[in-house]
Amino acid sequence: MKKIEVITRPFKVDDIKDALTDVGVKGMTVTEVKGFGRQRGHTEVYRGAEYQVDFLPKVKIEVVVEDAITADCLRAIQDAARTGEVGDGKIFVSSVEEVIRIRTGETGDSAI
Amino acid sequence: MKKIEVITRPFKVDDIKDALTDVGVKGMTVTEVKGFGRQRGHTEVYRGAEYQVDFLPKVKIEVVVEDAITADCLRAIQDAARTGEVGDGKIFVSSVEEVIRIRTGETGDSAI
Amino acid sequence: MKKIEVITRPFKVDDIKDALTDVGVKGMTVTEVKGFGRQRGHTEVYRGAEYQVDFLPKVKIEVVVEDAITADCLRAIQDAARTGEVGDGKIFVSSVEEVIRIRTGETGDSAI
Amino acid sequence: MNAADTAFVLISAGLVMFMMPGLALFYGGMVRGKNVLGTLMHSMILLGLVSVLWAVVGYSLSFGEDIGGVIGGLNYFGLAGVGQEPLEGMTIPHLAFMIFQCMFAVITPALITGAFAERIKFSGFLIFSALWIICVYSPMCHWVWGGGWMAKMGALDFAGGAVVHMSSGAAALAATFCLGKRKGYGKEPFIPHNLPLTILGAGMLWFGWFGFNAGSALAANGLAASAFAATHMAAAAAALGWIIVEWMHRGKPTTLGMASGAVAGLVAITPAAGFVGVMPAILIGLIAGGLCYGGVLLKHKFGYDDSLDVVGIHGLGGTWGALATGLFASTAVNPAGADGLFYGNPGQFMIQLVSVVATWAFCFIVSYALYKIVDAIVGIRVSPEDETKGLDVSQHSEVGYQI
Amino acid sequence: MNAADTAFVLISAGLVMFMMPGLALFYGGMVRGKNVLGTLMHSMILLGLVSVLWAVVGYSLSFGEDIGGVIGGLNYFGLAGVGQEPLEGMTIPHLAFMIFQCMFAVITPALITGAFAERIKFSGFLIFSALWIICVYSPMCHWVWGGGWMAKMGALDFAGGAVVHMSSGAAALAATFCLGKRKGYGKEPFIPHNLPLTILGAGMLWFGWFGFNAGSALAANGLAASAFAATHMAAAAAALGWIIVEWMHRGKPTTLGMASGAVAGLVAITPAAGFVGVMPAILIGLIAGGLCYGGVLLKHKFGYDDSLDVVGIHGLGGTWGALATGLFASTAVNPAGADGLFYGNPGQFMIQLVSVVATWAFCFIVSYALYKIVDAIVGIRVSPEDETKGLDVSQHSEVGYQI
Amino acid sequence: MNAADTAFVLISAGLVMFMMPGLALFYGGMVRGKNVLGTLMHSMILLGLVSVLWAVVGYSLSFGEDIGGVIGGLNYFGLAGVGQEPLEGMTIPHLAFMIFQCMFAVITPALITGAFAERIKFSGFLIFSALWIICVYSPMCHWVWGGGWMAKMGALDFAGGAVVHMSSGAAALAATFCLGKRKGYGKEPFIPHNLPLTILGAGMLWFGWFGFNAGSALAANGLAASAFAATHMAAAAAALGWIIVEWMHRGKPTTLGMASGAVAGLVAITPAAGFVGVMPAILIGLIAGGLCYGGVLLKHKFGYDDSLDVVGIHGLGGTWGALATGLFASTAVNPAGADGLFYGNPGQFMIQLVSVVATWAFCFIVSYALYKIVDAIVGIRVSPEDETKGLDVSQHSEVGYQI
Ligand SMILES: Nc1ncnc2c1ncn2[C@@H]1O[C@H](COP(=O)(O)OP(=O)(O)O)[C@@H](O)[C@H]1O
Ligand SMILES: Nc1ncnc2c1ncn2[C@@H]1O[C@H](COP(=O)(O)OP(=O)(O)O)[C@@H](O)[C@H]1O
Ligand SMILES: Nc1ncnc2c1ncn2[C@@H]1O[C@H](COP(=O)(O)OP(=O)(O)O)[C@@H](O)[C@H]1O
Repeated sequence: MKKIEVITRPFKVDDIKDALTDVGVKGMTVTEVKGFGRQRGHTEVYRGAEYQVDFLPKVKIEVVVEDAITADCLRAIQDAARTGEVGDGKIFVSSVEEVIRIRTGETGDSAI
Repeated sequence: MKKIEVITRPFKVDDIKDALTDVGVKGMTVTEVKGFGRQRGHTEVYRGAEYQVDFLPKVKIEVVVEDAITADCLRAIQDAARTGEVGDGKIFVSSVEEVIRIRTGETGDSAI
Repeated sequence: MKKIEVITRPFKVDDIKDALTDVGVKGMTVTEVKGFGRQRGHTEVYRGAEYQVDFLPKVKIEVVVEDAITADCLRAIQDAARTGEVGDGKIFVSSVEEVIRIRTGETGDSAI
Repeated sequence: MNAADTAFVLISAGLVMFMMPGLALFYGGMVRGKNVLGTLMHSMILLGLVSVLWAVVGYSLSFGEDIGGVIGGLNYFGLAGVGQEPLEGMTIPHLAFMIFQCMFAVITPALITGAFAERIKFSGFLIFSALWIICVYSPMCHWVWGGGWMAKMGALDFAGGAVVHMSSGAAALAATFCLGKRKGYGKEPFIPHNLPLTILGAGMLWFGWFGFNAGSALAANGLAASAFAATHMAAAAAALGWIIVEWMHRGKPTTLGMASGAVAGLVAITPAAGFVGVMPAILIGLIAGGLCYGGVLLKHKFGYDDSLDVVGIHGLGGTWGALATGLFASTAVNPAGADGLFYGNPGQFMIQLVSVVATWAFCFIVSYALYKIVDAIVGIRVSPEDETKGLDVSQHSEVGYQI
Repeated sequence: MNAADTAFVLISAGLVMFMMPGLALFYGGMVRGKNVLGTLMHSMILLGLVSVLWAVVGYSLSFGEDIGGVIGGLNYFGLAGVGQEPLEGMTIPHLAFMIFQCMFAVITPALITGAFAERIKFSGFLIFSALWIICVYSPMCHWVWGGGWMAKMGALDFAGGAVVHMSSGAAALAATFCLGKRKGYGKEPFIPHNLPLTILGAGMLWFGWFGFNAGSALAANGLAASAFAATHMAAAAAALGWIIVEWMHRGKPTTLGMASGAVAGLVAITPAAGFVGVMPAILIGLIAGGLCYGGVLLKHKFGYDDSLDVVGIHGLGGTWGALATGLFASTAVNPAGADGLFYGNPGQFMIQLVSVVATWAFCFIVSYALYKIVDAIVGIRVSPEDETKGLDVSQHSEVGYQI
Repeated sequence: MNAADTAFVLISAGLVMFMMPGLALFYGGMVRGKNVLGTLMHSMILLGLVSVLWAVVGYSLSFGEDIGGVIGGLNYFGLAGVGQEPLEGMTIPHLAFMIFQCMFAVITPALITGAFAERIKFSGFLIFSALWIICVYSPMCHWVWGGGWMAKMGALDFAGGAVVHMSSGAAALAATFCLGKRKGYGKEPFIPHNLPLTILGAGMLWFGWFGFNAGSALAANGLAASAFAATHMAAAAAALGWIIVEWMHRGKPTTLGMASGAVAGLVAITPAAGFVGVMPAILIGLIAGGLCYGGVLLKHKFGYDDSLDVVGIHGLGGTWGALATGLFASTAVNPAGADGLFYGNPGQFMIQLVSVVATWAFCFIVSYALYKIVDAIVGIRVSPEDETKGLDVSQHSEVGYQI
């Protein structure tokens, strides 16, 4: 099983959720994060004092999937998340050794 | 060393912390996340406009443990987190190559 | 490629960002988390009722880097994050199988 | 008719109305985030429900022609005959008096909502509140201010120690029995989710309370000034009183303690404000702060779940205030009042005692019955699943924050 | 000169000023978090801009010597001759009247800001507001209260149904045409980010509205008391009216609905407050609550993006209130007013109708032109990139929360 | 005795009290989230501490029988003889005057708290504040309003430019010397954690300031109306003044700038409100906005850590206001005042200058000594570890938000 982590723009969450659902994904987990990268941040000013803010609001979507549909998922995510502008973000894929569904104790692919 | 990620109901955090402490875990990290899965969401209505909300508040508990106690931890977590209702969540186990304690520079099992 | 996860004190984020930038890192992702560990928590009291709070505010910095600069990064992070007091936190290193830049579709080292 | 008195009472009515969003925030900040809107709603919707009810029938039941010392008649039904002219013996338009009193009727059931916060069903809450205004508040109000038996007996209650605070405290206690504890009570932490809101709410209450107490003089005169000063000083002293006691007991003074103490002091001075001098007011407040700190600890001792401490603060504070009136009242302050025990008149203290016991007994029993009736009709408590989701989502399809 | 009236009007002016932070929060809580400061700023900076403009020229255009029933002269330019002495026929210092009216001028363009929230350019907004005060508000104010043609025609508008609410509603509708929809409208959810702020804002508005409506009696008399009571009861009934309708339509009563309803009721009673009795006020409010609930649904039907429902609430509510004044007005309440249709005078209803049509037409057309002019000069809408970032960062270099 | 004046002053006292939660939020929103409760507490607990102190001894030291022009006697100790009857020459109950003045005593030390925010020890803070009321505020108040030497010299200070704002500004400057910089100052960003709270706080301050300044007329007359209008217009102009200057300096107008400017304007008009006309008030405000923007930049230049800019806004704004009074005062506005430089009386400007220098010198020196004394007794600054944890957890065992 693979864990896919997507770091991207907050307003893309629903599109990605729909795209993943279409390829058969049944669950995912989303975290609000702050990202630093090539995309430029902004300046804030409080009573004349300037602060450069390099971290921008992003979301991280984590989804664990069977090996078989990993490629489909990656494609679906890219299509849904791409705007073509700097800041679209990254996808990281890594391997997961075991998955357990707490409610039933099922493990492996059937637990996803 | 293994990384165990638990995604479950927010009010279970303390129980899981206690269960893990009992099997010898000394530290863990918790993140507030939003989860999409089989558990039904809810509807929100603002001035007559309805919104379907599929993401529910969940927590992610991350804990890195020595290989030796991984099985104990998994059992402890399941016992503490299970309610038997849809939405209890998942446990993901993956492998960690290195751990470093920043304060001392220790690495490996002794750093955990 | 490696994923480095640093869990440490919130006010160290900027120092770590600068240190990583110096060794050539171009992006990273930060999450606010709550940590339980050896560092003592505090007591809260509301209308005479005491609550022991064991979770402290921490940040998690995630950065995916080429294998070549992993060691440099680890050193940079430790130097920047160390205060020598309990609670400095941990670094976890694990392996990442694939990285994709959403905007361009690039993969592997060049996507980072 | 006196224009200055009219201006003063109208502005005072506005100030008391402003206590409702104040109370909403005071309570709303103390619950968990998933119940914040439900809790705000409890106070705010009563501005709607009780006001209309008051215009239709509540005012008449309270201030209509006395029927046997027990209840007012229906002669003011639908505000018939309540116009721009003053009532006999008053210097302000009848409508001004009506609307000032309306605000008191609104806030009283809102105080109760702290007791059953985080678990009451919205429909049941509405029905309960409507019935309570008719069956508990209107009689109490009539007894004390509408020429009923307590007034005739000579009980002193300047701005509502019995009518407002003891009555809501007793209803709160009944609620904890009828609704039971919140899910997870004693196991999970129940920690205020947004204390700045609570502090702001306390500040708004303090501000509005000047209208409540000084406005109850119904004239812009020396007595109003005296009640105003007494109110302020009692609140100030009680804020200190509470944090001193908790500093000794738990090692630190808390912000929530300061705010709770201030409210406790305002509660305690309410019946006394127009009868006591400023120095006794400071003493009343100081004691109220310490006493109510103890009061909120009672629930841990006896094991009832009074979510936001209505019994400990309004019940106990109101009782202390009513008795303190019997101790410190002085005709030097208000010739229309009476002297208390410390001014040579132990009889007044006994009268106050009788009014305390009668108020608690009456309000507790009737409130208890009303909860049971409402529970039988529509149910008074949300389902466990809805309680877990929170009132905001389950009762109102909304969430408080998207930050 | 009358000291009581002076005290009453000055405090009322303060109360109306307090509606500005109230409105700021009411609106600010409803936008997305990235626009909260920009939205607060819209209301608050008008306290600065419009007040100064009012002192320099607005007051004179509104209340200066009548020029053909259309506009006031420049005799009060720079407040020349506006002093501590009362105007003829008044009992309060001229300065007190000026500052009371100033607050009305401030709040009216602030109401509009709900329509173009989350996408207007700050510089364009400032210029538009300044022009609007001169070209729309001042004439409207003169027509109705400054002795202009609407006053001469006999139109009744106690505290600003036409001057304040219809005018801002019409400008809001024009804004939706000129600025277009927000980016992502209809695709992304636009959900209030902090409803406790909105509820608090509604509470502050309700409180301040007593100054608005009762203060418009310009004296602390029976009429002020009557207007006060009518205001409160209409708000109360409308809060109920709204949640009843939405309970039936969507299955649950909402907190935002309660707050929206209360504001709708306050809007509707504004023109009527000093002309109708309390029971008609309850009816006006009840209907306003249901009607404006329907009003906000119109935007989905017709597809314009009125971000915070200024058209549905102020436009529609103000219109209903103006017409209701023509139905329920009674000289028994206010001999200086007139009888409405239900009191045997259908002519008054026709007069109200004329004033409604004229107000909508005039304010819509001129506002529309002003948006176009401002757009041509500095641009009225932020760039798409700035809109995505949010007004806080893009217009003000700040963010609301670091929690 | 005059009922209208009594109503006006009592409501004004309420408004000034309401400035305390306003100030609490204004400051509380600007600190980091871990210090929000500690900061709210600073303002709120002074309502408790200073009020009681005022009743016991402060009022007497300020307004008791003059002793050598320096301090009041103890004849009003414990409010002895302060009753419902007016003082000679006044039209309001003595108690009304006492409680109105009480609110001024409360807010003044609360203003200082902005300077040592985020690092003061709670116990030390309490002791310092108590001593400061006795050793600094009471004498200052006596000198200016209690018949002391400044009053005799003819210094004009309508509502507290010297007594309230310069005194707190000077104490703030002393604090930055005695307490030193916050940990991480200049390295970590110190960014406001909740600006909507700050904006709301500014709105509440503006509203309450009407009581502060207009209420200082102590009567509901033309002068009160004039002071009211001057206050409002100065605040409005200063909000504009600040954002214009920062727009030019930093490229964008900020919401915090608007709020800061409004407060700066309110500060500057405080001594002048009852002596100047409305147009000069606009000028005073406009300049105050720009000037105080510069004032807050001074700390970066000179390297002291005045956390929330008390020196830059209250110190500088109060000084400008006091001098401006010497420029723009006119006996046409207030025959009991004097003419200023621009009305042909340069002497008045010199008197104002003397009062400015004396106030700064006296308040700075004594405040400095008091910090040192308190530091020696219980310590004035929290430990570095406690500072890192934040005041909420370390001083009060609470946290602000659980959202
Ligand atoms: N090496 C990395 N490790 C972890 N997160 C990264 C890394 N590089 C980028 N990110 C995340 O991806 C986001 C987008 O990256 P950015 O460089 O701005 O744009 P793009 O991906 O379009 O080149 C960043 O804000 C950050 O959260
Ligand atoms: N494939 C997945 N990848 C990541 N997170 C998942 C996945 N499936 C479920 N989750 C997380 O687990 C939570 C619970 O899942 P759900 O399907 O609702 O219930 P259950 O685990 O009891 O079957 C979800 O809210 C989501 O946060
Ligand atoms: N085994 C672990 N797994 C995951 N996170 C951990 C683990 N141990 C510690 N942490 C995280 O590291 C933080 C610091 O750990 P702590 O034991 O307090 O101090 P130190 O790392 O200096 O020994 C904790 O708050 C927690 O967030």
